[in-house]
Amino acid sequence: MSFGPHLFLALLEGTVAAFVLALTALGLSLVFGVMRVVNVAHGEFFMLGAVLAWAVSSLVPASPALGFLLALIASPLAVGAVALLADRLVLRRLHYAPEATIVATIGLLYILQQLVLTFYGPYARPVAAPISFRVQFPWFGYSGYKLVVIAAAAALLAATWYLLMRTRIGLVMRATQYDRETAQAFGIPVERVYSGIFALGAMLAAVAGVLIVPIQQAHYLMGLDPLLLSFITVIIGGLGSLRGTLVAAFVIGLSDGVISVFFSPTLAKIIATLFVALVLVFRPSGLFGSARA
Amino acid sequence: MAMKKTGAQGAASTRRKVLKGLTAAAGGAALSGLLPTPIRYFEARAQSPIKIGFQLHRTGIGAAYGRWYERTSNAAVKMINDAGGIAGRPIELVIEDDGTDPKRGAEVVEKFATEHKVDLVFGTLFSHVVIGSAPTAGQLKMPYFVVSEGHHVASTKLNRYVFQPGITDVRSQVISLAPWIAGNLGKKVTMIFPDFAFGHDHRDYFSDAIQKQGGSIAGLIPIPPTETSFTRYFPQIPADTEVLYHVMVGPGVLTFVKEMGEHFGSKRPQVFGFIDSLEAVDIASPGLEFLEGTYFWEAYPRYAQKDQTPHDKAYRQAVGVDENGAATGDAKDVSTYSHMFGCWETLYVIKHAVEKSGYQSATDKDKKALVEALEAMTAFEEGPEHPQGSKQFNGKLHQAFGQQVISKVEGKRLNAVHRTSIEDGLYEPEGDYTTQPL
Amino acid sequence: MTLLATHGLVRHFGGVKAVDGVDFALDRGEIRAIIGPNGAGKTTLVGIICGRIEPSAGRIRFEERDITGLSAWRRVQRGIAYTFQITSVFAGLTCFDNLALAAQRGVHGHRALEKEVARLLGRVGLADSANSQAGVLPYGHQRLLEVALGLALKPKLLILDEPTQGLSDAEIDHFCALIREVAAEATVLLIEHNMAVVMELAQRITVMDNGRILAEGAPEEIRANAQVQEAYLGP
Amino acid sequence: MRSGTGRALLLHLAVLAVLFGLQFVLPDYHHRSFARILVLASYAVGYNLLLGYTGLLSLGHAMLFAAGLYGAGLAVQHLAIDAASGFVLGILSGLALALVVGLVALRTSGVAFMIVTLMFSQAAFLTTLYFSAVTRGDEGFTLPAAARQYAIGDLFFDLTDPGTRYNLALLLFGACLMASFALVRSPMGRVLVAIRENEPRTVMLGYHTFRYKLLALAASGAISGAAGAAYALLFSYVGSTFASIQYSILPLLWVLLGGVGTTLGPLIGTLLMFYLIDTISGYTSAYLLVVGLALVLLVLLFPKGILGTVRAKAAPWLP
Repeated sequence: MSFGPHLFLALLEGTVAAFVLALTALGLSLVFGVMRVVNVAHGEFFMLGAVLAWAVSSLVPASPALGFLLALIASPLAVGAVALLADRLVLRRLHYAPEATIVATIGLLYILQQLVLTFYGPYARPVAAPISFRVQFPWFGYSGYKLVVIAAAAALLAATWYLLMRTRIGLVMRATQYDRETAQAFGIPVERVYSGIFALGAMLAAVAGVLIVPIQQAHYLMGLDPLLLSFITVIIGGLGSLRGTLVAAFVIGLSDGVISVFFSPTLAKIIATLFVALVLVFRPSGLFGSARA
Repeated sequence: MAMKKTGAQGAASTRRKVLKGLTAAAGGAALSGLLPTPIRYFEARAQSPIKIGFQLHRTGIGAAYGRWYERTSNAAVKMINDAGGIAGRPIELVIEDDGTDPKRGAEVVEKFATEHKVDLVFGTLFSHVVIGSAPTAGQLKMPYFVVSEGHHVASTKLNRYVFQPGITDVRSQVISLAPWIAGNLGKKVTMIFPDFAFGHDHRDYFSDAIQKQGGSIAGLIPIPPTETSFTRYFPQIPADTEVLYHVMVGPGVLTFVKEMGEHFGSKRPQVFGFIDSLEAVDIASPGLEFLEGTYFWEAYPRYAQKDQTPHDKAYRQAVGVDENGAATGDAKDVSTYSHMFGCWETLYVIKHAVEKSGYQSATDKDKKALVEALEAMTAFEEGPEHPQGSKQFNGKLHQAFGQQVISKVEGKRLNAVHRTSIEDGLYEPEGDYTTQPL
Repeated sequence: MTLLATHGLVRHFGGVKAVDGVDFALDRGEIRAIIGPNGAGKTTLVGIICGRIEPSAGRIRFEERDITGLSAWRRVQRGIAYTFQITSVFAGLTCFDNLALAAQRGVHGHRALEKEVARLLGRVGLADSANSQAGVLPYGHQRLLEVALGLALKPKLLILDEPTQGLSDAEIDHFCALIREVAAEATVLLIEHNMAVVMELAQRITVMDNGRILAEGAPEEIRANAQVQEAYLGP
Repeated sequence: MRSGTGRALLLHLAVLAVLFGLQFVLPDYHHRSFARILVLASYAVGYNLLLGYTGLLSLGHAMLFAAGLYGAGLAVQHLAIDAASGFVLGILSGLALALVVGLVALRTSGVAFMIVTLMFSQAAFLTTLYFSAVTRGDEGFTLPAAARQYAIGDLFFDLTDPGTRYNLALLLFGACLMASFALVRSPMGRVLVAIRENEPRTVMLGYHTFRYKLLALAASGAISGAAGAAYALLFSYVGSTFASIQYSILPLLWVLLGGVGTTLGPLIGTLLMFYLIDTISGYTSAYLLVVGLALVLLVLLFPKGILGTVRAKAAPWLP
C-alpha cells in the first residue's frame, strides 16, 4: 500500500485509539487532579466495564444492539458503585494519603482481577457490535463500528466536559481541586465530592471498556495496557490538568499509530515510554498542561 | 542436612520392604488386560499410589488452557485407574497452581519433590514456565513431563530429566506444513507473528522451511506483545503476498482476526493461521466470519470429522467434549483441543515407562531406570491411549513427533483437508540428552 | 568591613515585585533587624540571600565573593545559616539526631559529635531533652531547637526569621540573652515584628516597604524617622 | 554508643545466627524455599534503603533486579565467564542502571518519581523482549550446568547443591542486612532519614540532597542487582518476567508488610508473603484475592507494617 493511504489508515486508527484513551485517561486525570490519588486500579475498572458488558449483553442474545445499549448504561453504573464502595471502605479511611492509596489500589487491582477470574473465567469473550457494517475505502476496508465508537466517545467527552465546566457540581469539584481547605470552609462536603469524583473516574474507564469490547474482547488481564497508556497520557498532558489530558490523548493516540509505521513497533514502544519519562522529568507540567502540576 | 538424608533413606528403605511383596502383584497388573475389572480395581485401591505432581496454569495468562489441561488429565487418570492404574498402583494427581509464572513454577517443582514427595511432575504448557522449572527438576532428578509444544526440550538445552512425549514441538509442526502451503496456497508468504520468542521460532523455522520448498518470504511483520489493536499493521503486508501466515496468541487474537477481516474484506490473499490463536474460542464468535475459507494448523481436529476414529469418540466422551469441541452441555465453553490431548497421551506414556522400568519409588536408581526406559521408547501407536495419532519418539531429544492437520473453515467449523506425515516434521537433531550423566 | 552586600536585587512573582532593587549591606559582628509591614518583602529578601529563592536580577557578595549563582547548600557551607519562620525541626527525630545532623559535618568521631550536641543543647537550655522526639516538645522549645540547629552550623551569618513568634515573655528574655551571646561569634540578621525585641537586640535596623528599603539606621534614628512612622509604626 | 545500637547489633547477629542454624533443622522443602526467600529478602532490603530510609517510592525496581539477573546470566551464557565474575558483573549492572536512572528520575519526587521509575522499568522490560536474539525474550534461558560449578583454590562450590545455595543466599542476605544496618547508623544514614522527613530543611543544613539521594539509589541498585544476579546463578533461570511490573510491586509489598524503614522488616515481609501465598494456593486458586486483601488491610490497619508497629509500641530502639 502506498504511503498516503497508509498514513490515512494510521490516522483513522489513531483517532479511535485517541477517543477511547481520552475517556479512560480523563477518569484517571480527574481522580488525580481533584483527590491527588494515583489510582493503580483504574485499568481494572476499564476491564470490569468490558466484562460486565459481556455479562449484560449475553442476557439478551436476541438483539445485539439492545444488549449493547443495555450494557452501555448498566455496566458503568455497576462499576461506579464498586468504586464508591472502594472509596468508602478504603480510600476515605486512608485520608487519601498518596503512598497509602497507591498500595491500597494495587491491592484493589489484585482483588478485582481475581474476582473476575473466578466468576467470569480466563476466557477472552467477544461482544457483538450493536451495528456491523464495513466502510470500503479505495485502498482498504474499515470497521463501521469503530466510527461509531468515535462518535459515542466524543459525545461522552462533551457531556463530561459540560458537567465539569458548566454545572454547579462541576464548580464544586473544581473548587475542591483548587483548594480543599477553603472548599471545606465554604461548606462543600469534600468527602462526598471525593466519592463522587472517584466513582465518576471509574465510570469513565468503564464506559470506555464497554465501547471497546466489541473491538477487543473482555479478558480479566485486559486492564494493564489502558492503565499504562492512561498514565502516559495524564503525564504528557500534565498531572491534574484536564485540558492537557485531552490534548495528550489525541497526540498520543495519533502518534502511536504513526510512529509504528516508521519504527519496529516494539522499539517504538520503548522509545515512546522513555520519552514520556523524560517529559515528566523536564516538563513536569506536561507538554500541554497549564503551569500547575 | 546429613541427618535429614539418612532419615529420608530410612523412610525409603522401609517403603521398599513394604513394596517387595507388591512387586509380584505389580507384575501381575502389567498383564492386567487379562483380568476382569473388579479385581483390577481392587488391586489398584489396595496399593500405595503413584503420585504425579500436576504443575497447572490455574491463574495468570495460561488459565484458559489450564482449565482444559486439568479436565483432560483428570479424565485420563480416571481411565487409567479404572483400568488398574500403573503397575497395579492408582495414580494420585497432586495439583499446584504455578500462576503461569516461571519463578513460582520452579518453587512448585521443589514443593512437589520435597513436600508432596511425588514420583514425577507433569503437565506444564507455557514455555517460560517450562524453562524456568526445568533446572530445578534436573537438580532434584525429578522426571518432568511437559505438554508445551515449545522447541525447548528438543533443542536439548534443558536437561536429561525433561521430556515432551505427548505433543509435537513447534519446529516440527512448522516445517511439516511448509510443503502443503507451498503446494496448495502459494509460494510468496508474509508472516505476522508476536515479537517474542514464540513468534521468533515460527519466523525462523518457517522462513527456512518455505524457502526449502522454493517459496519465499514476502514480508515479516512482528507485533509487540503489549499490542491490543492491529489494523495499522496490515498496510505493511506486501501487495504481492500470496499467503498470509499468522500466529498470534493471547487475548488479543479475536481482535486481530476481526480487524484483518475488516481490512481485506472479500479480496484477500490465502490465509493460513495457527489454531493457538483460537484455542478456547468459538469459531462462530461474532466478528470471526472473515475466517470462512481460511486455513488453520490443528494438531487434532476440534470438530469431529467424517472419518472420526472410535478412539476420538471415546476420548471426547471421557473428557466431556462434544463433536464441536466444546464442553458437553455448554457450547460456549470451547476446549483447547489441539493441545490438551498431550496431557492424556503423556499420562499413558508415563504409565508404560513406569511399568517397563519396574519403577517402585522415588529413589535415584528407580528414576534412572525410568528415564532410560523412556529414552528407549521409539513409537506410540494410534489408539485409545494415543487418540491424536501415531507418533515417533526420539529418545535422544526426549521429544515426540506426530502428524499435523491442516483444516479449512467451512460453515463456521473446521474441516480437515490434509494430514502431514510424521516424516514431514523431522529435522536434524541439535544434540543428545543421553550423553548427559544421570 | 562588610560581610554581606546585595546590589540591585529584584524578584517578582508574576506581576508583583516582592523585592524591588534592594542594595543591602551587613557588617561583620553586628546584629541587624529587618522590619516592615506584612508583604514588605522581608522574607523574600532573606530567602534570596540564603539561596532558597532565585533573584530575577541583582547580585549578592558574601565575604568579598560573589555567591549569586551558588546553591543554597553551598551557601550554608560557606557560613550562611537560616532558621525558618514556621518551625521546621525534624519532628520525627530526637533532639540529638536533629542537632547531630547539623553538627556532624564539622566534627569527626561519635564521641566528639555527642560532646558537641550536648554543648549545643546546653546552650539553648534543652540539655535534658536530648532523647525526646523534637515533634513532642512544647512550641517554645522547638523554636529554641530551631535556633540551635542554626548555631550547630557554626555560621558566620545567622538569619533568624521571626524567631520570637509565639514565645512567652520569659522565653523571649532567655532568647534575647542567647542571641547576644551568639553575636559574639556570628553576625545576626533577624526579621522581627516584636518591636520590643528589635529595640533591645538590634544595633541597626533596616525598614522595608513594598520591596524597597525605606530607611536604615540605629534604633533611635528609626524611631525618630517620620516616613517609617507613617508607613509602619503608626502615629 | 547511641541508645540501643548495642542491642540492635546483637539482634541482627542473632537473627543471622538463627537463619544459619535453621538449615540443619528445616525440612527439605522449607530448606530450599529459604534459599529463595533469602535472595528475595536481599532484594527487599535494597528496596527498603530507598523507600524506608530515603522516602523515595520506586515502582520500577524490577529493572534493577533484572539488570543483575541479565548482567550475570547473559555474561555467563554468552561470554562463558565463571559464576563469581558473573555475580560481580550483575552487581555492576544494577549499580550502573541505578545511577543512570537516578540522574534523571531524581529530578522529580513523590508521585512523579513513582511514575518515572515505572516508565523506565517498562522500557527495560520491553528491551529484554526486543533483544530476544540474546535474551530469548519472554521464554528466557537456563544457565549451562558448567557455569554453576565454581572453585576458589581447592574450595569448590556446586551451585546445584541445596546446602551450598542456602549458605550462599544467607551470605548475600547477611551482607546486605549488615550493610544496611551500618548505613542506617552512619552519618550518611542520618542525612537520608532527614531527607525523608523534610528535604528542604536538610538542604538548609548544607547538604546537597540530590547527591545523597543518588547515593541511596545507587546502593539500592547495587543490592537489587546483587539479588538478581544471585537469583540467576543459584536458580539458573533468566527470563523477562523478572523485569515485569509485578516484580517492582513485590518488594514494595514485602517491605510494607515487614515494616517500612526497619532493617529487619524486609526479611519478615518476604518470609510471610512467601508462605502466605504458598499456603493459600494449596486451598484455593484465588490466592491473588488474598494478596490483594492483605495489601488493603495492611495499609488500613498496620500502615507501619509489622516491625514498624512493634517499634512504635514496644521497642523504640529498633533500627
